[in-house]
Amino acid sequence: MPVDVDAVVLSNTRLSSDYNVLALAAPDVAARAGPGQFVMVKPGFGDHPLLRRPFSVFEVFEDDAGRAAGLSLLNKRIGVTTRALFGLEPGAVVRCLGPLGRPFSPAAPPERAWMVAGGVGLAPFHSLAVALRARGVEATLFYGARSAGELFHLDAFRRLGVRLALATDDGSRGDHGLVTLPLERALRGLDPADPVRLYACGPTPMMRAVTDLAHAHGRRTEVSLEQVMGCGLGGCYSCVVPVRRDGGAPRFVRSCLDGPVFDGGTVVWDGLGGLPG
Amino acid sequence: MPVDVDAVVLSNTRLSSDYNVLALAAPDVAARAGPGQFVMVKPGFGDHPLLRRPFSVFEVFEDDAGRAAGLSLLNKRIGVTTRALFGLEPGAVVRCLGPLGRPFSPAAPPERAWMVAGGVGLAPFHSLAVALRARGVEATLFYGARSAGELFHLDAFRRLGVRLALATDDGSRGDHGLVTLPLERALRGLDPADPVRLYACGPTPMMRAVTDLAHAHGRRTEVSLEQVMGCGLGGCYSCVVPVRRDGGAPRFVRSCLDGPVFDGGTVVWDGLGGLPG
Amino acid sequence: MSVDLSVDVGGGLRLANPFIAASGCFGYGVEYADVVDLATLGAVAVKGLFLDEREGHPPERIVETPSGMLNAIGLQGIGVRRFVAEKLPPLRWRGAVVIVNICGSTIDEYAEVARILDDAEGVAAIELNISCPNIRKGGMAFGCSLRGTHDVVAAVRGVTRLPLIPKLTPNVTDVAAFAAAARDAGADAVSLVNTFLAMAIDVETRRPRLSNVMGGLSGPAIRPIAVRMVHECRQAVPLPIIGMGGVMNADDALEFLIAGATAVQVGTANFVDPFIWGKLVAGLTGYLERHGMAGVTEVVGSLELPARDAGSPSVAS
Amino acid sequence: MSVDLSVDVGGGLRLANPFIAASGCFGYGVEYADVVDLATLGAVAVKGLFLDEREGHPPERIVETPSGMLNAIGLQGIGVRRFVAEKLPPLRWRGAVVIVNICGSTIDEYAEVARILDDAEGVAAIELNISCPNIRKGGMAFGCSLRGTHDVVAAVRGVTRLPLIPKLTPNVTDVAAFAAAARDAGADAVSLVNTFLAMAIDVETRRPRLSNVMGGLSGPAIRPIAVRMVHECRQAVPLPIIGMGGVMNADDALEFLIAGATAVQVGTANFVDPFIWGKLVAGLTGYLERHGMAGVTEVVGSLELPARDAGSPSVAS
Ligand SMILES: Cc1cc2nc3c(=O)[nH]c(=O)nc-3n(C[C@H](O)[C@H](O)[C@H](O)COP(=O)(O)OP(=O)(O)OC[C@H]3O[C@@H](n4cnc5c(N)ncnc54)[C@H](O)[C@@H]3O)c2cc1C
Ligand SMILES: Cc1cc2nc3c(=O)[nH]c(=O)nc-3n(C[C@H](O)[C@H](O)[C@H](O)COP(=O)(O)OP(=O)(O)OC[C@H]3O[C@@H](n4cnc5c(N)ncnc54)[C@H](O)[C@@H]3O)c2cc1C
Ligand SMILES: Cc1cc2nc3c(=O)[nH]c(=O)nc-3n(C[C@H](O)[C@H](O)[C@H](O)COP(=O)(O)O)c2cc1C
Ligand SMILES: Cc1cc2nc3c(=O)[nH]c(=O)nc-3n(C[C@H](O)[C@H](O)[C@H](O)COP(=O)(O)O)c2cc1C
Ligand code: FES
Ligand code: FES
Repeated sequence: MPVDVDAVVLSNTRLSSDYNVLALAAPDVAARAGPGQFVMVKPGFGDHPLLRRPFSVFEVFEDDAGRAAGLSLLNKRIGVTTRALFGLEPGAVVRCLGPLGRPFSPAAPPERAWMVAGGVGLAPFHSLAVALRARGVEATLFYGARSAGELFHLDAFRRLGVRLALATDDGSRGDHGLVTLPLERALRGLDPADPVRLYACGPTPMMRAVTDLAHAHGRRTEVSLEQVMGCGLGGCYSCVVPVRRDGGAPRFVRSCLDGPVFDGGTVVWDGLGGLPG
Repeated sequence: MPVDVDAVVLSNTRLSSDYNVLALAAPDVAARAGPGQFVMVKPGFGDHPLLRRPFSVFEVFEDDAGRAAGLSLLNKRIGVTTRALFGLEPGAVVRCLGPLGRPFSPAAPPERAWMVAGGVGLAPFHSLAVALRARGVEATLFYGARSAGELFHLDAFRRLGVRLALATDDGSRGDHGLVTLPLERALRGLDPADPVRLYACGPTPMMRAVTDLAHAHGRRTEVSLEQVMGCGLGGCYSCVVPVRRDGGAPRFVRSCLDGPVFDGGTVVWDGLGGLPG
Repeated sequence: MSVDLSVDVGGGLRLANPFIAASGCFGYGVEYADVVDLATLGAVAVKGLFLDEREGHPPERIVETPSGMLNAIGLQGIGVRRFVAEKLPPLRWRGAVVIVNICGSTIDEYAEVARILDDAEGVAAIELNISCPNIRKGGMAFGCSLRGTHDVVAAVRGVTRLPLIPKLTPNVTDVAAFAAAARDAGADAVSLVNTFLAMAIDVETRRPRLSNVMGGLSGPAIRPIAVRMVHECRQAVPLPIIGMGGVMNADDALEFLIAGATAVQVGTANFVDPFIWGKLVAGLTGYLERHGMAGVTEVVGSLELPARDAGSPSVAS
Repeated sequence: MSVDLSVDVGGGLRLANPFIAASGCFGYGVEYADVVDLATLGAVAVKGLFLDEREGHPPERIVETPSGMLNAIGLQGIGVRRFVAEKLPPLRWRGAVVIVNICGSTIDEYAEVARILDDAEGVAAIELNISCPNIRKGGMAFGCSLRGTHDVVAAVRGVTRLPLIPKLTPNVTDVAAFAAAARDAGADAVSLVNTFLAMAIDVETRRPRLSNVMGGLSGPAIRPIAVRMVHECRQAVPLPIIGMGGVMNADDALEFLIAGATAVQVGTANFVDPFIWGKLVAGLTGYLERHGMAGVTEVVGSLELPARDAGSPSVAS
């Protein structure tokens, strides 16, 4: 059951010229949030921009008493809302509705978990890493970005006992190229009997490539899709993803309700719709 | 020739819960501004609100070298723009186009000048008082407000050698009632041969009453009208005032070009259009 | 609270308050049951239903525009039979007043859908969607022709005694004529406006932003046009009006009520704030109390028009 | 700069760039001579002119709405004769390309005004305002009837060889049909859109915010509808189009150009930023350079439409 809070900005940490982490005082949302769930966000109260925008719950942080005190967003500047979120100062108010959507289904031992992130697709994995850790699942993060300067929060993941496999477009850190490079190497080296579950979030072509790659090695991938969303609650049917289940015809399902996490094998990738920019 | 500057807010002095003085770094506008002229203002660069709004140039202030360094606005909170201007912090940018409109025609000795202000109608009189002082004209400010707490900048006017005659709706200072009370008293006590010129700015009914009162005592009044303005440059014809000149039929003239200062005797007051609120 | 918020929107349909969730902006209602007590809404207009299931258009289905949004969903839906079987029961036991928005590619389909709903339990009224800009056959095709409007309304009127509310498109020259045609054909009320046919282009790719190329514009941007259309219908046709278009708060809703709408639908604003319903009721109640009005009916159509000779300055008194 | 911004809007009218000051938003042009070099605009469309002087409507004449504004000026103006005598000369020696927007209460008045302009020096084209929502006789009355549109255009065509540009109203069901009617009657181009008939109500006083009750909606709010209408005309009628409606910057203008407009008018945005003209030219130039285009004509009508079977998810590839 989602709640809507006027969350005060506790801190805004700029990580680069495009990325920032926004900490919000939203205990009621944070307390309910599962790994990979999202919130519908609107900076301030005006009608500009008109609609809320979806954002993954990045970190959930607790007060001294160990109660959920708030959550953070990993924000990448691409348009009007993300620009506004990048510029907010502590004390500003962000309307925050959530938690929403289907969370990841965390692996359980002896299963291992491989998280594959591209760019801002890192966002849903911090909460997943926390959940995996709680279950004692051995986790690896395959993480690709444009350059070394855009590989964020590596220590935080290390602290959670997550192994890191990095790649950058410019080769300034890790593999020189796409994150699928280290992933493919790892898949090759994997014993077919070894139970590994994959999770992917990032640009659509990347999630598609990961799904196919994993499939080729007989593995399933949970992908967290980023469709444009008008409401986040199932009201508008804007966020649909064409999904083919048990060989039937593709059906449009609402990613705010049935997703954003999907079994990559069921997604009809060509029907996702191309987002410009 | 008006200029448009992205003026940085130097200070925002809140005078009450509704009034503030906003100091703007706009030397090019300030240097050109005449008494009673106005600027078209827009907080920030978004489309919300869409249109600029007209504001009198309140004070013009100078740098140590005595050059015009900027201007201030006396702002009263009544809607979206004035609310935004009330909330701005130093460093914010206000788009400021001006100076615009026909200024007051300042009296010249031996004439004396009586300025009649109601509420935010004080705004155009600071620059007029400065001009009068420069010409050695003896000036009086008749100033009415809701209560003593809303009588602003009295010392500034005193420092300019302006005599004060005050009135408040609640009687907390000066006459108990409208500013026309002290004005009428003064007019009665006036020797018909004594050359006095009146200037009025405030709510429409008040300017009308001042004009009529002065007329009854054989005096002319220059009024500064506050019509809604879409452009401030004569482009939209939104700001018209019905004016009757030398007995002809009333004609709609643009107050951004022919005004905002008019000979009160020529204004067809009934045709001004009632602004709600 | 002392004021009476209830309204009678015609055909014997009485609502506890004038606020109705607009079709297509509230799913089938059940999606919002966690967020709002459905029984506290005046009514819920569910997403447009055809006889059969529809997949609708591929993404992108929406794009934001200045103070508005375009949508080209394409009326994805489960079809009227599954709706009756799966959605009506939970809506009923939650106490929702259900207005079913129906579509068709042919007059027969409209009639068939209506017949099925007429037999169903728990349908408060039928809203006839003859104004959807996002489908190739039916929809706006009927809504843009007086003859088409009359024929569809008459056909559906023939098969149901449920309150019948044709939903008019604003994409016409004279909306009041369509309200009149709807009334002559037996409508109990009209609702307006549906969305304005519009489009947005990505200048970098030089492609339409919507997969369907065109979509419907909704939100605050259209409110002044929608209010004008409600005013025109009110002046021309003695028929209850359900107004909508860009209502974001109680004051916006009041514009429609004052212009002559008996009830108001809220669509886009529900996306921005799904908790808006209580705020609308509180805002309207406060207004009525402040203005010393006993009920909503006092404000409906209370617009004060100026003397018509206010045209020239010489007499502008 | 290497790119060619000039456009040919029909009837032999060639503009140095596609940006035109929209009628009624730029006075008679001379008001802006201090602010902008009038010769740097593609053209200046002056405020609508009748045969005689008009006082227009009393205040309030405008009100801001979400991302837009309503206006009901009522075509206050000095009449065509005073315009020719007092305004044309200064416009000419300032090098402005002058498009005169003309109005009439009768077809004869339109023709008479056109005749006077045809005899005058320094008129580049006539824009036929058959779409003003703010006058009781004439204006939109002609623009909302195909017959009326045809007759006015034909009558004016008969009395002048000046480029003739009927300005279409968006308050119709099928704007492309009106573009076709205008073309058949001898128009050299069409301009669209004029404003949308709309209204706003002050809920505290329950009175209209405009003295004229209704007014025309302009500004960014209407852009998606206007772009759609330009697209429709482009698809239906082989005639140069001058597009407008809510252009606030070069990207907005590009939406119209890509949709098929040869030139773009800018109205409301000029109120917000009278210095917009240089920014529009710079923005368009930068875009063309970035996209490796030699001139504006390359981008006009360059919209890429999706394959029309993109309708179902199964083939959404
Ligand atoms: C479930 C979910 C979780 C998300 N989590 C995050 C997150 O944690 N951090 C984050 O920075 N972003 C996240 N996103 C993406 C985020 O919602 C978009 O970046 C945001 O909506 C853009 O809004 P805007 O107003 O800044 O851009 P707009 O001004 O609305 O659009 C600017 C440009 O970006 C394009 N665009 C709009 N939406 C998207 C999108 N979803 N993906 C790619 N391009 C888009 C538009 O087509 C347009 O061209 C998530 C999206 C979803 C669906
Ligand atoms: C030449 C001139 C000089 C002015 N000088 C000043 C000044 O120095 N300080 C100052 O505070 N104000 C001044 N005003 C008035 C000021 O322009 C308005 O208060 C302002 O436009 C309101 O904008 P808003 O966005 O806050 O209100 P909006 O949100 O636009 O409107 C809110 C409400 O106020 C009403 N309203 C709009 N304009 C006016 C107006 N001009 N007068 C009364 N009610 C109005 C509207 O009808 C609406 O009901 C001046 C006006 C003019 C024409
Ligand atoms: C995403 C979306 C889907 C819609 N679907 C329907 C529909 O199925 N049937 C219908 O009659 N109207 C539909 N509409 C129109 C709305 O019911 C309403 O008429 C319009 O949005 C104007 O109201 P608003 O500005 O409050 O949204 C839809 C609107 C939106 C935004
Ligand atoms: C204040 C105002 C006055 C207008 N007067 C006229 C006019 O006299 N003749 C005309 O054809 N259009 C007139 N228009 C319409 C504009 O020319 C233009 O078609 C419309 O505003 C849409 O463009 P925009 O959104 O860029 O303003 C007027 C518009 C405004 C805002
Ligand atoms: S975002 Fe509205 S239905 Fe998914
Ligand atoms: S404000 Fe536009 S003409 Fe005066």
